[in-house]
Amino acid sequence: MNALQKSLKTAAIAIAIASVSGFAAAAERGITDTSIKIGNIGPFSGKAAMFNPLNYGSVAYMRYVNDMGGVFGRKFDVVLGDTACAQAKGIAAAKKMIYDEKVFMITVNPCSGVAMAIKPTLVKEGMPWSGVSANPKITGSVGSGGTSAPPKYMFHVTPNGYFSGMTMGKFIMTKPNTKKIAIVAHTNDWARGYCDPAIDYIESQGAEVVLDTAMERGSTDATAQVLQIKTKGVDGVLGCLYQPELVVLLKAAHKYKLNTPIIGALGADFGQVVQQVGNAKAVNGVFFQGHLYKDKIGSPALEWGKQILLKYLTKDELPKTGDPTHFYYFGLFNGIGVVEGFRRAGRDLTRDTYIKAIETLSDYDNNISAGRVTITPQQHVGVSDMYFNGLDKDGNEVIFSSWGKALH
Amino acid sequence: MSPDNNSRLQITDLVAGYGHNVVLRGVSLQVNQGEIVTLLGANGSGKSTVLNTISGFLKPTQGTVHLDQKSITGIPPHKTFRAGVVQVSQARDLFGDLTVEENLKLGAIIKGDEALGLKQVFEYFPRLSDRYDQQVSTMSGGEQQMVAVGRALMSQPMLLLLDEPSGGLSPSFVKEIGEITVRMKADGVTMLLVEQNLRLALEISDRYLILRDGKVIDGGSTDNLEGSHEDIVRTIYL
Amino acid sequence: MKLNRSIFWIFPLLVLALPLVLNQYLQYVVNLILVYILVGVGFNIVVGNLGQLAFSNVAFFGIGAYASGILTTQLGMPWWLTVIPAGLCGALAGCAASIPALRGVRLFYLAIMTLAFGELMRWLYIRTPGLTGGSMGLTVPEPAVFGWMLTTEYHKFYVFLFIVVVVVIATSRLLESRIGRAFLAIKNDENAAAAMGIPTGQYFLLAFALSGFVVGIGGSMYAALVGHLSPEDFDLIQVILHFAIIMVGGLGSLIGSILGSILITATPEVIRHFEWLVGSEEWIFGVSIIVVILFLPRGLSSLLAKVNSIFKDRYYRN
Amino acid sequence: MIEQIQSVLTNWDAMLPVLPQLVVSGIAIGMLYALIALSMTILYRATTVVNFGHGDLVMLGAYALFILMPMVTFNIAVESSALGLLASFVPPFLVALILSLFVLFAMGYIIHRVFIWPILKGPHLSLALMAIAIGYAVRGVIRKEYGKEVLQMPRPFPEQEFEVFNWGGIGTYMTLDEMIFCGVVIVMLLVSYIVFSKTRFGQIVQAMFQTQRGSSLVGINVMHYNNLIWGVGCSLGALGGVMLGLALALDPDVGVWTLLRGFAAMTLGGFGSLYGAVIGGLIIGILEKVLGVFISTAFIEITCYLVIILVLLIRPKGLFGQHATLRI
Repeated sequence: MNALQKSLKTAAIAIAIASVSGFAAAAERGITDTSIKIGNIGPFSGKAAMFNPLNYGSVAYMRYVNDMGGVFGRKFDVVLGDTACAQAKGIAAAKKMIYDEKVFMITVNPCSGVAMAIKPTLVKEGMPWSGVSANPKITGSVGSGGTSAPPKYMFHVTPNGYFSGMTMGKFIMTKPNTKKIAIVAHTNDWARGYCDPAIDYIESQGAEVVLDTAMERGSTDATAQVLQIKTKGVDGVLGCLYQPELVVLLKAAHKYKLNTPIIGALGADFGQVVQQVGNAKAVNGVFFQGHLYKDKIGSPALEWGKQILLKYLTKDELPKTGDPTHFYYFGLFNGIGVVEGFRRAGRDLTRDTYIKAIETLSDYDNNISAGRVTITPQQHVGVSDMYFNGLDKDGNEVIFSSWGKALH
Repeated sequence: MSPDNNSRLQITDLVAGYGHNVVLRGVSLQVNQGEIVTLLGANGSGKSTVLNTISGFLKPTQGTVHLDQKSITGIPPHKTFRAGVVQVSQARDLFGDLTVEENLKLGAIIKGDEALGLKQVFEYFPRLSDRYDQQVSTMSGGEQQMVAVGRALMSQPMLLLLDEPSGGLSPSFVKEIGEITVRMKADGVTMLLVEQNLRLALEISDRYLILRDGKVIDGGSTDNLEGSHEDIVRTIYL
Repeated sequence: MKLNRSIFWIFPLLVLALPLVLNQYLQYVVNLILVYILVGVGFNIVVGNLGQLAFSNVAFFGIGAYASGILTTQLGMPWWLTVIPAGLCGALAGCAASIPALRGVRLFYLAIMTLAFGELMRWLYIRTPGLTGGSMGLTVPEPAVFGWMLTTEYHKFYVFLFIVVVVVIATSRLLESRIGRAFLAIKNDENAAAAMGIPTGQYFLLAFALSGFVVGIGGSMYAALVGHLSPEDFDLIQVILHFAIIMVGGLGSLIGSILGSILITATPEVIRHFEWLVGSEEWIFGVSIIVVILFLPRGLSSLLAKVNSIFKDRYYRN
Repeated sequence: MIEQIQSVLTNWDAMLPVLPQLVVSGIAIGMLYALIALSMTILYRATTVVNFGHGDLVMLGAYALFILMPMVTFNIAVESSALGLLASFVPPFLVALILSLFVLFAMGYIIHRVFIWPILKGPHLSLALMAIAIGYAVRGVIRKEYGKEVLQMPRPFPEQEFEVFNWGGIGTYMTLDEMIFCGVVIVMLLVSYIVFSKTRFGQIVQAMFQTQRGSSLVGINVMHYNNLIWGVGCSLGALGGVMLGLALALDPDVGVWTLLRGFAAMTLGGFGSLYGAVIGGLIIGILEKVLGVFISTAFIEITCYLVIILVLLIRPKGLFGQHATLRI
C-alpha cells in the first residue's frame, strides 16, 4: 500500500467515525462510541506464569462491566498479550498494543523488568498504563520510592513494591524489641522490589539487617538459610519468595525450631501456603503473609468478587483446582481502579481526561482492598498500606494491621 | 535364477547404496552349503556393502536375499542374526572394555548354545582360553580378530560373513587365520569372505567372485588357478 | 538459472525500504531479528564451522550487552562508541571459554561446561549490583550515534542494519579465507588437521574469540534495542533460542543464520497475532523445532541450496 | 571475599555445631540429585546419548502423578468389583505412582523411537537440540494447562521430623520425607546394580554401551533396547520428579534446576558410572549446604556450576569414570 492509499484510507476511516460520533473523542486511538480497547499484558507463558491470574482478574472485571452495559455505553475490548516476563518479548507485546492494536491503554503487566523496558515508549507515546509490577522506579514519585515526579500517564491502583515492602518492614518493627532482621529473597527484580524498601525502612528505624540471603527458584531445601539465620539470632525474617520456596522455607524453619516470625511478600496465597506446609504448628504465630484485601479471601465480604471471577472466566482461565487465589483478586483490584477511571472521565474520553479522572481518586472505596485508593498528580501509587494474614491462637485466619493487632 | 536346493545364500539383482550414492548395481551371487566364497575387487567396488546388505545394516532398494530359500531381504541385523547370518566386520566392533569371556558369551546371548560355542571356539583358538579374563582392548590386533571370529561362531551360524579377516595383521597371524578358516570349512561352516590378500583368499576358498562398479563381472573355481593370479589381478584392477 | 553472487547485495538494499511500510511494532521485531542475526552468525562460527558443541554463546551475548550498558551508564559514553568495546569484551570471554576446548574437553563435556559458564556469568550479573544493577536490572539510556539520538525503531534499524551488513560481510570473507578452511579441516578431523600442520589450538582460540566478538556486538545492539538489561534475560531459555536459530537455519551456513533468526524471532510474533493461542507459544515453539529437525535436518539453508547452488555455502561441507 | 573469609572465621565456633546437620541434610538432598543423575546415567549408559531434555521429563513425572491421582481415587471409590476391592487395599498414591512411572516409561520409549532413533546417525547437535525441544514442548504443554497456579503434590504420609542424634545439646534432624527419599534411592541403586551386573538385560546394556554396531552383530535388537532404556531412564527420573514435587511443589520450571544438578553429579562421579552418579550427587548435596552456611547462601546456586567446570578442567573423567565413546 503506498502512502497515498494509506492516507486516503485513514481519512476515510476518520470521516466515517467522525460522522457517527461527531465528537473529538473520535480522534483518540482505541475508543469508539461503543468500545474501549484495552491491552492486557502479562506472563501467559514463561517462568513467571504463576502471576498470570493477575491478568485474568482484570479481564473478569471488565467482562462483568461489559455485561452490566459498559461505561457510558462503551464496552471493553480486551486484547491479551504475552510478555513471558522477558524484556524482548514484553517490548514486542507492548509495541503491538500501541502501534498495531492501537489500544487506549495498557494494563496489568506484572513483570517489573518488562515494565521498565517499555516505560520510555509509553512515556513517549502518552500511553496510559496501570500496572501491578513491584519495581518502585516504574511509577514512583519522591514519596513512593522514585526520585522525581511520577510519569504522567503511568500509575498503580494497587500498592507498588515500595509500599508493600516498607509495610513488611513496618509490620515486623511493631513487634516489641525487634533489633535484628534477616532477609531471604530470590535473586530477581520482583524480590528486590519488595525487600530493598523493607531494608531501608528497617535501617531507618535503627534496627539492623544482619543477614541478606539468597534462595534460588526451584530450591527444595532451605537448611543453609535457616541455619545461618539461627546462628545470627534474629528477631524476624522477611521472605521475598514465591510460593513454592516460601513453603520450603517455612518447613525448614519448623524443622530446625527457628521460632522467629517470617513475613511473606505478595508472591504467595496465604491459604495455599498454610495448606502446603501441611502443619498448622509450623505456621501458627510464625508466618505472616502480605494481604491487600478488606477481609479474608473466601470470606462473605469478598464473595461478590469470587462470583464475578467464577462467572466471567472460562474453565481454562480459572485454577485447575480449588477457588480463585489471591492473584485473581489482585487482578480484580487493578481492574476496578482502571474502570473507575473511565467512569469518572465521563463521556468525552481522551487520555488526558482519563488521567485527570484517575487523579481525582481520593479515599476511594473499591469494596475489595483494605486500603482506600488515592491518586494525585504527585502520587501515582493508589494504595500505600498492606495488611498481614496470619493464624491466631486457635488456628483461625486473621488479618493483622500491626503486630498482634487484628484488623477487625 | 531359481534358488537351487543346495544353495545356502542366494542373492539376486541386488541394488543398494547410501543416500543418493548407489554402490551395488545389480549383484547376483550364490553360496552353497559348506562352501567358502571370496569376493574380490578394488577399493570402492562394493564388497563390504554386499556384506552389510546381507546382514541388514543396509536396506536394498531392489533385489532379493535368500537364506536357505527363505527371504531375508531388507530385514534388520538382529533378525538376520536370528536367521543365522553372522558378520565379522572389518572394524571388528568388539566390546573393548569387556573381557574375552564376556565378549564370547555375548555372542551367544541372543541365540546359540553357550557351552558348545565356547568349546568350539577354544578348539579353534586355544590361545583365547589362556586370555580368558583379559580386557579385549588391551589385546593385539590378531588376538582381537580371533575374539571377533570366535564371538561370531558362538551362535553356531549357518552363514559366516568375514570382512577382511587378515586386514592389518602380521604374516604369522594371517597364516593362522587361514589355517583356522580351512578347519572351520572342514567342520561345515559356510562362509562368504571379503579379502584383499589374494594369496590367502585363493588358498582357502572354493570359488571367487570379482566385483567391479557394483556388479559381479567374473568368477570361477580356485582349483585350477595354482600360481597364475595375474589374470585375476588384471580383471580386478584394469 | 545462473545467478551472480552480487544478488546477496539485493537483500540489504531491499530491506532499506522496510521502515516505509512497517509500523514501530513490526520495525522493532525486524530490529530484534537483526540482533539475532549477529547472534546466529557468531554462534555458528564455533558450532557450525569449527564443529564444537559449546553453549557459551549466551555468556558472550550477556557480556556484550552488559559491557555496552555499563560503559554508557557508568562512563557516560555514547552508545556507538561502546559497540566495538562490547565486541572486544565478548572476544575476551570467548578466549576464556576456549580454555576447556584447548585442554581437550570435547563434545558433550564441552556442552555442559560452557552451559555452566553461562549460568555462572548470570550469577555474576546478579552479584555485582554496583556495575550491573544486580537483579533489579540496568536501565540503558537511549542510544546515540555521533550525537544523534536513536529515538525511534526506524533510526535504530538503519544503524543496526549497517552494523549487521559490515559484520556479516567481514565474517563471510574470513570464513572463505584460509582461516575458514582451517576451521573446516578441524571440524572434519581434528587429528588430521593437526597432522597437516594446522595449529589447531590457535584456531580454536581464534574461533571462540571471533564468535565472542560477533555475538558481543549483537549483545551491544540488544542493549540499545531493549534499553533495560536484567540477568534473567541471559538464562537457559536464551540458550535454546540461539541453538534453535542455527539449527533451524542450517549449521555452518551464514544464510542459514539469517534465515534462522528471522524464523525464530518471527514465530512468537505470528503466534501473538492469533490471540486465542495466547500462552501456547512454548509448546508450539518446541514442536516446530522437533518438526524441522525430523524433516529438514540440514536446516532451511539446505532448501535454498536446492533452489540454486549460489546459496550453497562454499566454506561448508558436510 | 576477604570480608566473607573473616566472617567465616569469626563465626566458626557458632557454625561448627551445625556441621552434622549440614551433612545429614546434604545427604538427604544429595539423594535426590543422585536419583536424577542415576536416571540420566542409565539412559546415557545404554544409548550413549545425553538427554538434554531430561529435566522436563522429570518434571512431567511429578505432574503425571498429580493428574492421575484423582482418577485413581475416583475409580477405587466407584469400583465395587473384586479388582476394585483389591485395589482398595493399596493406597491410591501408590497406584498413581506406579501408573505415572508407567506413563513416563511409555513416554521415554516413544520419544526415543519416534524422535531420537531416526536422527541418531545425524550430527550430535541435532540430538542435543531434539532433546531440548522435546523438553521445551513438554514444559509448554504443562504450563499451558497447569502453569497458572502453584499446585501441591498429593501427600501419601504426613510431614514429620525426627531427631537423628544429639551432639552437645544441638540436635540433628531429618524429616520423614528425607528418610523415605534416602530409602528409595538406596533401593533403586541396589536394584539397578543388580539389573546391570547380574541379568541378561544388564549384559546387553553393557554391550550396547561399548559399541552399538557390535551389539547388532551379536543379534541384539539395538533399537528396541534403546527404546526400553529410555523408558527406564524416564520412569526413574519420574520417581525423582515425584520426590521433588513432595519437597517443593509442582513447578513446570524445575527441569533446568534438575538438569544442571544431575549433570554436576554425573560429571563429578564420572560419566557412565552408576555409583559415581550417586556419590557425586551426595557430595554436591553436602557441598551446597556447607558452602551455603559457611560462606554465603549465594554459593548454593553456583556450587554445581563450579563443580562441573573444575572437574572437567582438572579430572575430566571424574571420580569413577571410564572413557567411552560419546555420541553427545
